[in-house]
Amino acid sequence: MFTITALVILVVMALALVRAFKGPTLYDRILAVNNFGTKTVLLVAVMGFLYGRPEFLDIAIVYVLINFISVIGILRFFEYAGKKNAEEEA
Amino acid sequence: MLGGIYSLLSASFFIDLDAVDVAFTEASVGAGISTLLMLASLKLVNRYERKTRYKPLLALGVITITGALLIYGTLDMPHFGDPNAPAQQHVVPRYLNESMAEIGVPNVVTSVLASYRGYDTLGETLVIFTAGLGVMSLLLVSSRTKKESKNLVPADMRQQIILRVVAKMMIPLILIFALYVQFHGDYGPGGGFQAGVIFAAGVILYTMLFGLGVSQRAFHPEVIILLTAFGVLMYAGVGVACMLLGGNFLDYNVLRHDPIHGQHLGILLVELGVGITVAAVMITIFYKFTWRTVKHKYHQ
Amino acid sequence: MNILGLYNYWIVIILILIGFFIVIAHENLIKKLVGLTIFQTAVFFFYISVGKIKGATAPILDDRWQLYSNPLAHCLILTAIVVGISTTALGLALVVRIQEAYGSIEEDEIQTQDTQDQLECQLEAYGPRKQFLTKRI
Amino acid sequence: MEILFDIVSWICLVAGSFFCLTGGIGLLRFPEFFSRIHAASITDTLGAGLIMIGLMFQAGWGLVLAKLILILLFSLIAGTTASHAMAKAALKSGLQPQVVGTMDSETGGAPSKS
Repeated sequence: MFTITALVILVVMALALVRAFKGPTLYDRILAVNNFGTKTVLLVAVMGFLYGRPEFLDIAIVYVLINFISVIGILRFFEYAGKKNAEEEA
Repeated sequence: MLGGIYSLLSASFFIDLDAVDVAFTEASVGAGISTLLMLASLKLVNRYERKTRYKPLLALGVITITGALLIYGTLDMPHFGDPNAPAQQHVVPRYLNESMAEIGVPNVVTSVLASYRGYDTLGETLVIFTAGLGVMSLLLVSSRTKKESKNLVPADMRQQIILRVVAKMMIPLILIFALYVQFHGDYGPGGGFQAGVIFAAGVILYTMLFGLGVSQRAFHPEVIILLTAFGVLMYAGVGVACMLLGGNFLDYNVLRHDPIHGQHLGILLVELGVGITVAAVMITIFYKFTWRTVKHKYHQ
Repeated sequence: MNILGLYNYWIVIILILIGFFIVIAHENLIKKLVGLTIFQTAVFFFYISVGKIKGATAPILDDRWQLYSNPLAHCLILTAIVVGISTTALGLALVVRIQEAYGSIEEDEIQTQDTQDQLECQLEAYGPRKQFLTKRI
Repeated sequence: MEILFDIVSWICLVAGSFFCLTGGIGLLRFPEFFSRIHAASITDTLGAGLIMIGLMFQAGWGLVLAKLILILLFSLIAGTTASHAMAKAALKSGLQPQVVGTMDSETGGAPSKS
């Protein structure tokens, strides 16, 4: 059962990656990266149960926090730097 | 330029996905801080590179040759997950089997890090300290800029009220969690390095949301700079204390009457030193980059 | 089976090559740093995959488990990651200084500016001798 | 009792995976940013919550349960806040949401620019 969940999460991560590479606007990319991060949290948690070592949950907590911080960082940077260039390709 | 950031992010994510070990905490932590640093310096240089600056043919040739040689080299390597590989043979069984009796710490990574290979870790901490010194001297700012930055840089993202309120809730939790990682490192994944980086990330979030002035009132830059040195001194001081008590340098057995208790105390202090240094260096680097931005914006 | 058991090294090599390619092919200094970071992660990967044992678990001792992965590799990489970040920060600081000094972070522009500076210095030192200039260029 | 817990946790896990999958597909297939953020964040919250609850039933009492609750709490707070901040930043930078009326021939289904 954990295996199925982990597989589904992996598929969703792949979808998010596709969106991150395709994303027409910058915010699409940020959204995809954020989504990727939350899915990583889930994956780490499920993996912990899959391998029978729930100690990995610490890593998941770190991941939630760091993901939040880095998304805020990226947003703040672009709010400052490039209002006019939001539509531009990377 | 953006492509670079995202490749960086996903590269760091991939580490997390593939192997399932303690080292991952580190990697996830790296994803946050290194992205933030990259962004902070991107703010200082041109954001967009010119097109068609690119000489792929020569590079392709070079990497093809390198790749072929490397793959040829792997043919002699042991298989993935092979328990009889040479890497698993020499000192590792001793670390795994004796750690509980000699050190009394369930997390072998911590015991190897802080006790068996304590010299290495002291060296690494010094490297981090030196890198921090290098950034400090490269990005010198006048005290005028520092003073003005308190008034000139208002709290950014003032419009994002929800974000600020939630962040106010989250930041203490982040700092407390960093302390948990710091002191729980003996029993679970964690330790000084991770805790330092998480703590620094919390402070950086505070700076980003509430402005430099507020954050400098809470975390004085001068004190932080002193703390970078203090952490290293604490590490080395534990070693010297061991020598004074009659043991070898960084031989924690002599710190208490019972060797295992001595080891516990030694590891705790050493990890604390590492954590202080790492956190202080990271915060200092971030402050330096931000001051530089202020200088660019207002003094030219 | 014999060769397929080596797939971890191949992934590492691909990552290393990507990082190497970026370092060589791009003129932009920040991109070069990103390439170096990818190279670094590949090396971390290599160490961790060497330390992995089939069927083993993370090296946190517990009664329920017998087989653990290699703690030495984890320990080395753990420190290397943090050191890597701080050295990357040092590199970024250098790039910032270069941008301030030259107004650009493209390698070729910096080099042309350098040669121009050199020529100007020599002009000041030796006077405008025509054959000297042409010989140098 | 054990079996009951197992069944409940399986149902939660499957439902959570389903919501995550729909969120992922929505992220990929929806036409413009604001509908994408809608798909991603709403299904994300539900999916993550359900998966976490499913794991909680497997965890039993103890530190693990507490950590799971912490993760659930953090991800609920952080995820929604991050989505809100993103949407707000995007709106401020001049990215307009695409209303039904503007989805006619002149923009051709592409996001209308301000």
